[in-house]
Amino acid sequence: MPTSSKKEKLIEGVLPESKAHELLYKMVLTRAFEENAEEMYGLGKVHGTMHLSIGEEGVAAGAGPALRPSDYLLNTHRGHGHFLMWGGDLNRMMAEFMGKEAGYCRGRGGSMHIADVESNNLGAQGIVAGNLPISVGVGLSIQMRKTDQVVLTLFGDGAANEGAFHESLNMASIWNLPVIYLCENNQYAMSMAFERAFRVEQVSERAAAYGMKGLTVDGNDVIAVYKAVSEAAEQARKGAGPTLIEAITYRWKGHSKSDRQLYRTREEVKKWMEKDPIKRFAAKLDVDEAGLKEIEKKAKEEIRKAVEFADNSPEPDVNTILEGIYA
Amino acid sequence: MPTSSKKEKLIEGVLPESKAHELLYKMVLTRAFEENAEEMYGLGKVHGTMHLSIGEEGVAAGAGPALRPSDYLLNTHRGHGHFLMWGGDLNRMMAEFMGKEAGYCRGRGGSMHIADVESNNLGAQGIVAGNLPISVGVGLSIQMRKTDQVVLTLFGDGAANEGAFHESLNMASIWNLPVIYLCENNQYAMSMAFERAFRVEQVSERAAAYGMKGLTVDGNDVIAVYKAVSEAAEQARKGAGPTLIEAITYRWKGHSKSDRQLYRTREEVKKWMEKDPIKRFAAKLDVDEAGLKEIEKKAKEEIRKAVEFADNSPEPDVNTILEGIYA
Amino acid sequence: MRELSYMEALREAMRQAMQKDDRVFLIGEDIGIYGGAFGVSAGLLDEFGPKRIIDTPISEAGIAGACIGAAVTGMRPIGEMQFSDFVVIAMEQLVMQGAKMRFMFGGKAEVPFVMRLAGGSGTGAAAQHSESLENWFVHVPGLKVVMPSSPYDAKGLLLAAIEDNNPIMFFEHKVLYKTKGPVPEEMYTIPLGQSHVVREGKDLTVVATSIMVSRALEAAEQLSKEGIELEIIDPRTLKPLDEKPIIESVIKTGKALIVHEAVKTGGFGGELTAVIMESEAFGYLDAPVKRLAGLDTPIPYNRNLEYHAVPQVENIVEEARKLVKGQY
Amino acid sequence: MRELSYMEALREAMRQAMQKDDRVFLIGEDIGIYGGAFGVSAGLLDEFGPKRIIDTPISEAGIAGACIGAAVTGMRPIGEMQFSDFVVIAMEQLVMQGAKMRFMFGGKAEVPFVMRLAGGSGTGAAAQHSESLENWFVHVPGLKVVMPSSPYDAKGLLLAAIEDNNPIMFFEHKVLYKTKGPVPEEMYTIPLGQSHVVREGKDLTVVATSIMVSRALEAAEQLSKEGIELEIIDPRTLKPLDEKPIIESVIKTGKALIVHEAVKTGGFGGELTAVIMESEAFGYLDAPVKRLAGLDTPIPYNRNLEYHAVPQVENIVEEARKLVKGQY
Ligand SMILES: Cc1ncc(C[n+]2csc(CCOP(=O)(O)OP(=O)(O)O)c2C)c(N)n1
Ligand SMILES: Cc1ncc(C[n+]2csc(CCOP(=O)(O)OP(=O)(O)O)c2C)c(N)n1
Ligand SMILES: [Mg+2]
Ligand SMILES: [Mg+2]
Repeated sequence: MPTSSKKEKLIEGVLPESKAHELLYKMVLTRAFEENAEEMYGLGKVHGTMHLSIGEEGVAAGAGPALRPSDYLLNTHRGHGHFLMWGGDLNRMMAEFMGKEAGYCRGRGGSMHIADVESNNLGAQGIVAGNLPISVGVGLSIQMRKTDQVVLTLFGDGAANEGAFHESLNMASIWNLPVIYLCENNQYAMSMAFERAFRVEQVSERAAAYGMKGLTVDGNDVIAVYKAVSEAAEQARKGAGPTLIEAITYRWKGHSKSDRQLYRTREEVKKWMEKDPIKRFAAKLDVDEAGLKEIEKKAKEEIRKAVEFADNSPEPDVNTILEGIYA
Repeated sequence: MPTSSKKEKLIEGVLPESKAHELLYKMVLTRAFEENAEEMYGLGKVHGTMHLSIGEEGVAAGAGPALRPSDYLLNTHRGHGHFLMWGGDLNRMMAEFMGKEAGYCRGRGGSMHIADVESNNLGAQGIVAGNLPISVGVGLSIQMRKTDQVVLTLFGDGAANEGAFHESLNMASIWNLPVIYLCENNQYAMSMAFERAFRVEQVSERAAAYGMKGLTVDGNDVIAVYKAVSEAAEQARKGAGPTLIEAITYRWKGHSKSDRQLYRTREEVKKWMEKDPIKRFAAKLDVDEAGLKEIEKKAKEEIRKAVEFADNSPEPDVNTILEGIYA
Repeated sequence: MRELSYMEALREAMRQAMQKDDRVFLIGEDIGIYGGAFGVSAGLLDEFGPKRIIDTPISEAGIAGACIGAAVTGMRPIGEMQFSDFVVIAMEQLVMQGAKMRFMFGGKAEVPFVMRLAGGSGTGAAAQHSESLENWFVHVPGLKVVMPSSPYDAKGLLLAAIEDNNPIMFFEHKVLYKTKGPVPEEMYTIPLGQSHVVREGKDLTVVATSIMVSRALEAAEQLSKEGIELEIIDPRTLKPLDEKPIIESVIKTGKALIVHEAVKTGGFGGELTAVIMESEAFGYLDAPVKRLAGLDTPIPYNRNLEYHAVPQVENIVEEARKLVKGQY
Repeated sequence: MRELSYMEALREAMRQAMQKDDRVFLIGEDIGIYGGAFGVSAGLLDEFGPKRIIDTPISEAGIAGACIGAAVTGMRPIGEMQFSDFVVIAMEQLVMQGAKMRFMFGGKAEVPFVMRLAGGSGTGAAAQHSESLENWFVHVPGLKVVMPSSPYDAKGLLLAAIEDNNPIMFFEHKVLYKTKGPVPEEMYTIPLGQSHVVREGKDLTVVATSIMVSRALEAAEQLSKEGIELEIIDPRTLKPLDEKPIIESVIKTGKALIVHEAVKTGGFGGELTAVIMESEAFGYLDAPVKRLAGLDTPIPYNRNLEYHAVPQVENIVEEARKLVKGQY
């Protein structure tokens, strides 16, 4: 989706440069959001739990721009980045995170359930693989309504061992549904290392069990993800059915708030921190350290303002507690 | 398992001839049981439903003798043959089928739940794929008790699209459990043709998704099934983990009592009736038509006596209705 | 009026809804050429084609997910669990996704689908094909639970369920499928959340659901000969429950018997007892509210045991008589 | 006596059971090196190794199946659902297989396993991580349902559950994990099916489960200052339910309030109401039995809404006071 009409430089021949810079900013913004989230959690300003995608921002940055505003998103518990890439408004997102009435879900959902049905963002997910069967229905609905939409369904490596994964991929495949299954393989499901939970080398090998196209890409390479999702979307729009894309990446932080990370070594984490998707994408765009600092500053300021917005938003009125359950 | 100690002729180099004749008899007995079952159903002598394996007897005949009495069986809804091959007593089986107190399950289970825990026969199954997760536990238990038992888990092609299939095979594979997954692919799940429900050619292709060995055999060829299950059992006993075996066969009768069979042609059924596993195995054993007639006569007589036994058995006492729920 | 079977009434409701609204479609196992395990959807494939009468692999979670995903993006699916028992595989989708989606998203999504489930015992189908699990769903905010007891109600309630903008669990009874009754040809709806006083009487309020309604009616005929007049109320929708007619009836009769097929312990009868207890009817109770329900056992295969595992007409007669005569 | 937290009491029960009996093992998600999402199994991997503390893939149906299959072949597994909500994925295995296996096989199988589930709200975990689903399982013949409310009960009930030869749903409460109380060092069991009179009082019987027991106790202290004395009973096992102490108490006080966290409609409170109603206590009731339970809503994320979605001490005080004063 070129963002300007005049001929613009394309990064790796596919992504308009201005769009790429926008993505870089959103990656930085995602990280700033999550760093701030962690801090607020530490200060007791938010409760519950949260799942940080720091280190994995490349996947969302590549996937989001490959799709159209009319497409659908089914997100995961680790989905702040995808939410922003899908065009989510930072203020309302922050308000939701802080449980405020101005939040996307009126403070009822929080980080794990944030959604924006109006923009076809069908929500984050608290149940591992819970979104996978739903994507069958979204795909069917697109097919029946005869639009050229697609649905992007995100999930982790751990989710690929739930029965729901199996039923969903099979149904999407036999019916040629326009679903893009994007597995963020960050190599752990909480404390469960990929090698302990799988006897295949790659999640994408499982596509064959459904006669589906499967491929693995470097999830820390924005352009690689962008290309894979674009291609899958094109196939899906043509009626050629679903694709299973596995994006290899790594989570820098603990699984959630209370993770002591005994299941991996500091060295392993350090090794992956050297493959920072933000630095990598910045380098590709010839943004130097000073340039990145500038962007970070801007992002942090936007975060600060969002916190201010959320802080000033009212709590939901207790008298509305039974609202929004039934239509 | 040779049944006599002196050197005996081996069919296809693997199966002792006397054992083979015993199997042939049991195949005929299975069919006689089911033909009689259908008749009794028509006469209102039994109620509920039943699932006939007529035309599929080769699978049970090949699988049963490949295992030991100390092994475990997890059967399906279409499991009369496996029950007999596992050494089930015809009288008590018939009594169960007729809901009598003398039945294996005191008349509580019926055809769909017939079990004999004492002989490690952990029961037929009313929930498609419901036995698959259980086999993980049986496998774990064998591993923890350090015996050289294995568990034979049966299921249909339709079951391979349940989420339970996925979770079970993955867990068995990553832990190297001694499970033999034997899929009876009779090409239909009720009215659902295999090609409509799968985008792979063979169920066994799915083994790869779990890093498991998978193979497809002719399910109407007793010896082929016997060899495959024997080999899988040997591997499992050695600690080499599970195998997925797909046995291709065909159900001659409707799915259950009320099936008008609009989903397939008479010609297709006829074509498969020409591949009768009983006739085929008889031919291999040089049993001619007259010989087969003789066997059938004997089987029918045994069935008649079993019906007599069951007819003379009392109904469960209504006062015992709350028995057997809790230990 | 023309008579239809319960099954035909359901089929007609689906046919008319599909004719009227392109967004309505059917999805489930063997609902196409097979016509459904009990024949409810027979003939619909011919009329609407495989794009609207969708046969699925054996994947109950997938069926539920298909309904949810299609519903939230503008369609109005009718899903089927071939036997209500199989809903155990779809619980995550129905309870964690379908039921809660609107709420979790701040009241901003609509998830209009109907899940039809063939429930109940009486066909010799044994422990895994005879469950009555409706109270599980009564316990789930976000779902509605409907249980028609007659062909007339079956059609009217199903049409109302299809029109409703919420996820609805629609429990049919296998043994009712062939029972007949008057059913108007035109489309009509019976509002969800409207109890039905099926029979008026002064001596005892009987609240019965699904197949127990006809059994209660039979019991009432017998007792009438003894001069005992039962008032029979069918809630029809268990959730939302229309309490008023029940409470008013108990105020009138001073006594109540609750009859359902599901296992007694933890069942809907407890809910009804509490609803009566917490209402103004409490002050009018001449006797304890009693529950007559399924025994605390899985359904046995044996015909005789199966019969005795759930309330039958003679049990209702006996319990009702005892209550009216003050023998409890 | 030595004090332990609820979590430590559970851990000690598991440790001692595993030391004593080789057949006992643990299976679940992240129970090994991670020590369980809430830390309940912390340290057990070091002591017993990965063959007895088995980390699984994210496959809840598989976990349940692993328990059932191992149990029926001679082991005594303790499974874990990381959050009780995730049991929605394991319903088929638990309800259709584990619960019914013995019955379907004519009373000839034993399926001794314990499924531990971390339930309840109060941690900001929102709608998919805060459920209280115990009444679903109360409604399933073949299962037992246990809900400890204190560290002492947690250890004694868990040891009893591990010794029991049936499948047991063992509901723990997340918010109780860190609460402390006296716990003997030696192994001891609290028989399943024994209600506990936690506090004696003459004015009102309060039947409370899980975390509501301590809230009821707090409420009782406050009301005591007003001269109102609550009698508090904790059933501890919801199934089988020990009705006698409850009935006797209601006969004494003439009034009952039932308090649970789970959603009111379709919940265990209805069952308890009916049990009281159907007992001889009916004749002694001076007031209707009342239920104070979770609102009919999924649990909201917002802290304040979450707080108000389930009964708190002040709600118990208020309801109890009203009942005692005849204001209902
Ligand atoms: C059905 C279910 N089981 C378990 C959990 C608890 N849980 C939340 S996230 C998670 C790990 C998920 O791993 P993966 O799918 O790889 O995603 P990641 O967290 O690595 O992004 C677990 C076990 C859950 N939320 N839902
Ligand atoms: C979970 C579940 N879904 C649906 C059914 C209904 N049903 C019983 S057998 C069957 C077909 C099974 O097909 P397959 O696994 O191929 O075995 P086959 O009957 O062909 O031997 C169906 C749909 C069931 N018993 N359980
Ligand atoms: Mg992961
Ligand atoms: Mg089949």
